[in-house]
Amino acid sequence: MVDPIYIFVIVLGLAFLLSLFDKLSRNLSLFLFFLALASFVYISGSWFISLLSGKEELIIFTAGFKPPVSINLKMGLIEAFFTSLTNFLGLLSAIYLFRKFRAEAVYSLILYLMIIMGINGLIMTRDLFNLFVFLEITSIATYSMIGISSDLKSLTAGFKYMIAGGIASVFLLIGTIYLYRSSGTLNIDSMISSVGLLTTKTGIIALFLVIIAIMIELKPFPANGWALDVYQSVNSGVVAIIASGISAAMLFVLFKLTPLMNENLLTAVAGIGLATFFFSNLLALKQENPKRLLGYSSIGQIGLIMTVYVVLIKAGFIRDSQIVWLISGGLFLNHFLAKAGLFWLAGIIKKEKLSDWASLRTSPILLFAFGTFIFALIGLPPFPGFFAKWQLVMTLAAKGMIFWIVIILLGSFLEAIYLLRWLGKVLKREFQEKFAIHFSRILPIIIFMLLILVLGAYYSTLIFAGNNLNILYLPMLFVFLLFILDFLPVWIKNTLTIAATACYSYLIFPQLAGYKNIFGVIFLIGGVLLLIPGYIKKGKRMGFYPFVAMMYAGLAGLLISKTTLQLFTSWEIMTLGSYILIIRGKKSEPHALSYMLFSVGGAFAMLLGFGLLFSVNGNSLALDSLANVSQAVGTIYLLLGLGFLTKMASIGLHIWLPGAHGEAETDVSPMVSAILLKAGMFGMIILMSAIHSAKIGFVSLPYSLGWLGAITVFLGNLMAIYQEDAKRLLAYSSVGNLGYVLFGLALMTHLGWLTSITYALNHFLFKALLFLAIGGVVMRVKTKNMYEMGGLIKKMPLSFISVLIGIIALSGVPPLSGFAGKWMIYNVVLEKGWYFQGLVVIIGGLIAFLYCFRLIYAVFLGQLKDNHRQVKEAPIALLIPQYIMIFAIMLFSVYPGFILQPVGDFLKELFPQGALIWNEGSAFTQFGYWNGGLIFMITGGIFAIFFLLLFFLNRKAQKVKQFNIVYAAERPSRPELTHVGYNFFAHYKKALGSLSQPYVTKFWDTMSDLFHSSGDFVRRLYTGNGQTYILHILLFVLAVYYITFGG
Amino acid sequence: MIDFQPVKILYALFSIFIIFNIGLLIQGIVRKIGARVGKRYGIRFYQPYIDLIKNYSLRTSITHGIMFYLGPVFRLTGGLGVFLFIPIIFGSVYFQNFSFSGDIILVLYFIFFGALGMALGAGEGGHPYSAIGVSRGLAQVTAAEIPLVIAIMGIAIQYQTFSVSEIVAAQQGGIANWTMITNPLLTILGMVAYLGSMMRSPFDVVLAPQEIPIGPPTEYHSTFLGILQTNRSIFPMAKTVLFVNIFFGGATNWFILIIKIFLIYMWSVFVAVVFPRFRVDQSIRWFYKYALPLGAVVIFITTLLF
Amino acid sequence: MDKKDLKKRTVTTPDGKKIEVDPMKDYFSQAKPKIHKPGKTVFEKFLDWARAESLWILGFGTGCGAIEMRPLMTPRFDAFRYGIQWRPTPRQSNVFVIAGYLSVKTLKRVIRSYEQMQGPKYVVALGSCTINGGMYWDSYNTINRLDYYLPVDIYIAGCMPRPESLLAGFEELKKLIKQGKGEGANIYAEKFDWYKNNQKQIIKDWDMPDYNW
Amino acid sequence: MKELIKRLEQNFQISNIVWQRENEVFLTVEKTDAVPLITQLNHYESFTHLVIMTAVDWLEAGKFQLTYLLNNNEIKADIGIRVLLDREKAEMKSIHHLWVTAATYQRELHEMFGIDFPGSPRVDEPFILEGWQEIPPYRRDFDTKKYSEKTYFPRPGRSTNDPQEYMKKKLYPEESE
Amino acid sequence: MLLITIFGFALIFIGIWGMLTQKNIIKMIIGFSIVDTGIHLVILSIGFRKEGTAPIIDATLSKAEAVSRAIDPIPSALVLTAIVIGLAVTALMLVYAFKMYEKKGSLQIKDFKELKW
Repeated sequence: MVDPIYIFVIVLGLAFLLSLFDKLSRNLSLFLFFLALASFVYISGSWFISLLSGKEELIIFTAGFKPPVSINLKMGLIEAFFTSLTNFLGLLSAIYLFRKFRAEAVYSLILYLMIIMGINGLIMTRDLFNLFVFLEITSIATYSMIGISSDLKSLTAGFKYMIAGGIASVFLLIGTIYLYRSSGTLNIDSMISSVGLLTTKTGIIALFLVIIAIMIELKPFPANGWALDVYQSVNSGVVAIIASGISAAMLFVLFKLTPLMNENLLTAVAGIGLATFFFSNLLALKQENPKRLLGYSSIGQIGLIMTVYVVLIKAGFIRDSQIVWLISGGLFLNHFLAKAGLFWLAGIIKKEKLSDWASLRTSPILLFAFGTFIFALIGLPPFPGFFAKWQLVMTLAAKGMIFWIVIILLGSFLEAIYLLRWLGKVLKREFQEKFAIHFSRILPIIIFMLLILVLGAYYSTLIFAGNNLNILYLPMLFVFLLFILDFLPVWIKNTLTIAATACYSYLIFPQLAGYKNIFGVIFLIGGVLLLIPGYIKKGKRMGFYPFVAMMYAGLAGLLISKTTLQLFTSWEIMTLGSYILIIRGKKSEPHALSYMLFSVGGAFAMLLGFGLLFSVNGNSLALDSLANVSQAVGTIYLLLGLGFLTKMASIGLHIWLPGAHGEAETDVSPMVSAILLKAGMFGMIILMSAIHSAKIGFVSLPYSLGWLGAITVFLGNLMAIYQEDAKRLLAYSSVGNLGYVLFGLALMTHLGWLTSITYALNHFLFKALLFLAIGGVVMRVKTKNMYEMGGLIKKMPLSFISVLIGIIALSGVPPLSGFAGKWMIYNVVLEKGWYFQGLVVIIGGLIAFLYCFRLIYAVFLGQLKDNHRQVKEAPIALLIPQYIMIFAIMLFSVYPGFILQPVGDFLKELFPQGALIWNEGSAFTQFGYWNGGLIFMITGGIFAIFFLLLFFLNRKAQKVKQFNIVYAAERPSRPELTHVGYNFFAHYKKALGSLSQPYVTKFWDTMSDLFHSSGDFVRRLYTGNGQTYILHILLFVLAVYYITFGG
Repeated sequence: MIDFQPVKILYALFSIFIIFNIGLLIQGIVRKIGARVGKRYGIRFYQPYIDLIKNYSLRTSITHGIMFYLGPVFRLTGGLGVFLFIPIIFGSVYFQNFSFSGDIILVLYFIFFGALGMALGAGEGGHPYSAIGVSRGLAQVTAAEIPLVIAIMGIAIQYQTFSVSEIVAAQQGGIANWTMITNPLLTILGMVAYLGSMMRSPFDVVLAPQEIPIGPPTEYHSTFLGILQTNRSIFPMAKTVLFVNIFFGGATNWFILIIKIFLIYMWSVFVAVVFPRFRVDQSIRWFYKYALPLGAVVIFITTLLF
Repeated sequence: MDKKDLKKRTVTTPDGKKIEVDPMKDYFSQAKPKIHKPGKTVFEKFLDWARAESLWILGFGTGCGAIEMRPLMTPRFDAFRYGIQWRPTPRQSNVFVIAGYLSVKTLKRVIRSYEQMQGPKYVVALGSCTINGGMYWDSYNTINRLDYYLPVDIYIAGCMPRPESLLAGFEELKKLIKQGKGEGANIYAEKFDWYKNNQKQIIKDWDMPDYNW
Repeated sequence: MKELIKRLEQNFQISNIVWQRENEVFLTVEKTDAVPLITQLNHYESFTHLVIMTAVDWLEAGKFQLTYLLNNNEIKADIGIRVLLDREKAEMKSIHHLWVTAATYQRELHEMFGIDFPGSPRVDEPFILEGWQEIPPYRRDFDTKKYSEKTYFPRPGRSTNDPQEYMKKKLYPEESE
Repeated sequence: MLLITIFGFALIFIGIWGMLTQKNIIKMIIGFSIVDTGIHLVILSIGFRKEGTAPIIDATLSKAEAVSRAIDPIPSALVLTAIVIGLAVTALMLVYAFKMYEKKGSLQIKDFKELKW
């Protein structure tokens, strides 16, 4: 085991030697340089490993004296961990900077080594003054490193940095000396043991000064303008060190000093961190420069880690207990790796605008790394940040610290906004030029990306400890496999995915019971069906299959999850997969963003809900505990409901849906519309089965959900009739349809649930059918505007039949299966006595006829356009699933009991009253009766008779062409002028007036404007003037002082 | 209730035959009455028969495509279906049609079957006027269905059943038991809905012969038109029978049924001659503005009373 | 109605292929009318009776004579009692009343509308103008003899004929139909080339298919 | 009204002033002056209504006489502007920018007389004569009877009577001898 | 030594005041140096003992007496380090000022506002 003191020895030695060796050969000095860095990694790494295996920690004494007289360094487990990390970062960043080092003078090598040494020292030292020295060493080396550059911007930034650092060191020095005066020692351990001596006023103020100096180094809001400038302008490799390495060291320093702090100071630190986290993210909203954006994000993350750590300690956790380690360590690692990686990426791309980063798409591996870092920062599974956030919320909730959770989630949401917007721009924007790729620059990024993935897996095992989760890991392994196999052509990957989904459903179906079977059918069998259209694509379709598999993995995970954690993880995995699927559409960027933001927002609401549940239910994660909540019932159910309703796109939360579903690719639209929406419903079923008589105030939750559902049906359908875009029309129709489902669930009766669940299945069938058929048409005619189509029945008769069956089933006209839903709605409304809600639902249902007709008319009937005269029928891969679904619809229409009976039997367990009574194919309620098969026969019989009759009578009828119409003795001139398609229901809009206005969209627009403009307003604080920044720092110190000690 | 026997098909055919003739005759008689009111001699009361025969006997026809065929078929199937799912004569074994296969909601939704099919056929014709007519028609039908839906809801609340037979049964025993007397507001609402569904003034902008030559069926001719005319004689009668059943105590024999059908039918005629035509957005707004609040009041009162 | 809409044009399909559209061929049926021989049975007699008793007139006021048709709907004349009524579209009408003079431009529309009616169909020509040009006999733009262009079943002379004579004319038409002589549609199909030749001779800018279905 | 004419005379060369009534006057102006004059009447003198625009074929003189009839609703007055154009290659500036309706008149005049109005919308499209191939029919050198007999299959046996002679003969047969 | 402490703090405040009010970068650096000096005085004043002696344990100062008589040696040691560091920082600042002037031709702090918001 090498003594860590050698790190300092090596650096000090090399500092002189390097410039000598450099005279001999640059390669030699570079070799020594990297050797040194590697040796640091080795030293700290070997210590870390041996300490892990139980070796005793090492205290290094200098100058032969024992503390407090001499300076001592400590190499404990945590120190070893931090030094390993930072040294590794140092090595990688040096590799990253290899080309720079080779080109520049040898001084930069020396300075670089000094920075790394300073960081090591900061972490290891146990002496306060020594801390100051190491801080100054690091800082001076960094200033010099920045100063080597001849770029004016980095010079300016460096100068501001120096001034700020100088002031911080002033405070540190004064604080240190007065601490020394109060406690008589400079050794931190001695101070901790004699903490009682620090209760004098001088001691407290001294401590405050030390802490505030460290805080300033950690860039608190608003005294952090200089840091942003540094992040923005300085070379990326160096910034990676500053943002990740030095910040890590300073965080560790703060961590070392926490035992000294009293309650007031702890609160102050937590508050500063929280404010920093929130405001950095708010201010970043309007940021257009990627590196400055990363700067804001870094500052925010540091604030978060600070807060979390301190809050946990305040909550009474031991400083190095496993839970604290898990949470703050997870957040820290997440930030450390992702931020360094992103800064490195920024150095490769070298673009000043977020949208110019689109050139990243030329390199799949870097794109993947970018995505990984972004998702890690947002806190999605399977990254450490997700698990840490989960554990954090659970822990804080258990301690009743709801306020902290709310602000942290709010800040995280703001962060998600700009990160996702960035990701969207990278994925979708045009780009002009490629960037140069050098192996030395990519290697560190890839290593960190892999590291973060491995850590994610490691964290998942930590958090999931105790659950047997092989079945959850299996699909994720497959996802990983698909990432590796992404270079294969589409048909192989498609076949693989279909096979895997089928196998997986075979695996988990035995575990499902009751209504979960229905969802199993929708999620998995439906999933297999909707993968078939994938064969229409040619080429490789990079980045599609892993995410499809991920979405299905998430959906399957929902089905088999037994704890809130499993549910939430699956939920987020599904969200992540579906986001990538949605954003693949041509014009999907803004819609995918709003989808994801609503999803993230909803997920945070759920997270909070689960946290509360965890706290009130005796720290139980079991999903079943949802049924017997003791306190805060309303809040928990409301939060969870909010989360699920977001995915279900209830009115008010629906604005993401039309764009997301409408702009998605041909085979993605049916997946997200027919399958993904049901995930929200699945969640609602879990929630609602837990609610039996929960009350919020005096309004019962199901009652309000009932109204919500009813209004959703009405408005969703109403908006659908005004759409010109066929796929958006279907998307709005989905909003309305899911309103039905919600209404049915809210009824909380046997029949209501039966309606809901069968309607969900039905919706899956007809909406997938419609989306596939319309998708096929759109694929052929290359437009989504219905008024640009028309007369396609002659060209695409099979698609026409699909749409015909689809709309009859959708509109609920007997004899097809949709009628079952309508019939049950009437019965259940009467049974429950919700007449007014019922009426709104039914009127909404009537409006559905309008868009149904418009869809089929404007696309397939009317006049065929000039340029569509040679359009071909949709590809067979699209038609096969359509006809399977038509078959299923027919089956369900003739034998409605086929589904209704088993679902009803299951529902009897939940709601024993009011089940359907079956008698020879007829269903009876206490009010009415209905026989699907018979109706089908009668209708079919009459239909067939008259059709044959008419056909016989007109057997000699002359077939004519499209312009052979009576046109008031004239002739039509052009098909596009003869086809009535645009603004088809203008009169309806006129009649309903203000009811047709998009109020919800306006509301969310205003909200978004509010956040963005307030962020934009506040960030004017950073004027760019170094002197103003000094003022900020001083005012900040004063303000914190007065707030902490009350003046 | 489920006792389907093949012989019922014969009974059903017989009642279709009767209602078909009633429909044609009532059309003729109403037009005759209208002429006499205007001091004209008017058509011969059997003129609808002749027109029908003539249309079936035309020698030529053209077709725009398969949906052009299916349109009238859908329409007639819709009309006949509505009729066949309603029990005609209370207490009669023979004239229950196929009402055992579904209740009043089936009838309510089957009304759309024809409308949708007709709309499709008209669309296949490719004529812009058809499309405009359909757009107006569907919009107005969905608005006019609002009072109908509410009325049926009210009926169901009042009698606690959706079964037409049971609703009729509950109204037996004198005029005092009719819904018309027991729940007059509900009946008014129902009759408003009836106006909306009869395609007569003021709600006949769908056809608008002078503006968009009779709207959806503008391209239909010969046999196609014949089928539509056949439907015109059955479908309104079927709807009227439904109203007789749910508001006016049903009928225990054909004679009473015919009288009641005639009287109810005349209601729409009376309104039609008094009120001029609504524009389509006016009629939609009318239903939302007056019929819907009236419906809410009716439901409220009905829940209070029953 | 622009003539250039009838010219061939090249359009780009969604796939980016160039295709040529010939509106005349692609948008209009080129089929010729067929002869539908009447049956010789009693049943046909019955059908003829029905056709005669249900005369649906195309509401197309071609000339000044249209003004004389309006009173037929009034209580004074009340043509409805004879089974006569007006329909707004040629598809559903059987009787085409040519109400007076026809300019070349109108004739074109008349031919189109006539051809869009379904057989058996009948033409009733009102006034001297349709017989020999009447007061427009020497006009540069008014046809002189309708029967050169359409098979006329009944001429009703006069300038203009009064509604009474119209009613008398319709009664004559009914008689003809009941006798099985109302076969104008078949005559038109039989002598189709002759009629077309005459029509094309005066309609110089013939811009429609030979038969407007 | 008289003052108005005086005002006009200051700016334009008006050759022939014909007073039909106190409030109706016809002026004959040069081809080049016509449109400016009309413009002034429209813009400054409140002659806001173009009543009609018509032409007369003076075959013998080899001229077309174009007449614009304008109306002022405020003072209830009409002014007719006459312009003489050469019959050969008759051409006149369009006034459709003043009145949209003028385009239709001009289209008709183009079709019936062959007077060209360059720049007038759709002036070349057929108006009521579709596919006309002869010289414009309102020109007096066009023989409409001959054209009709040649083209429209005249029915033989038609006799023509002068209404005055015919009625005299019919009502008072004794006097006519 | 209260006086020196006060004097030190006064220097610190003067220096900070200078840094805040002077627009010229050189003057700001001078302000920073004044602050540095002030701090050094403060540190020294902490360890100072009136009529104390140098903390060198030899014949004149026995080990036992050292605690009561000698001044605290640590602040003095610290000051040495602090002076060195202060020197380095000041020098670096001047280098920066030089380079910035080279680039922009100005020493006014408000001229260096390219990076903001």
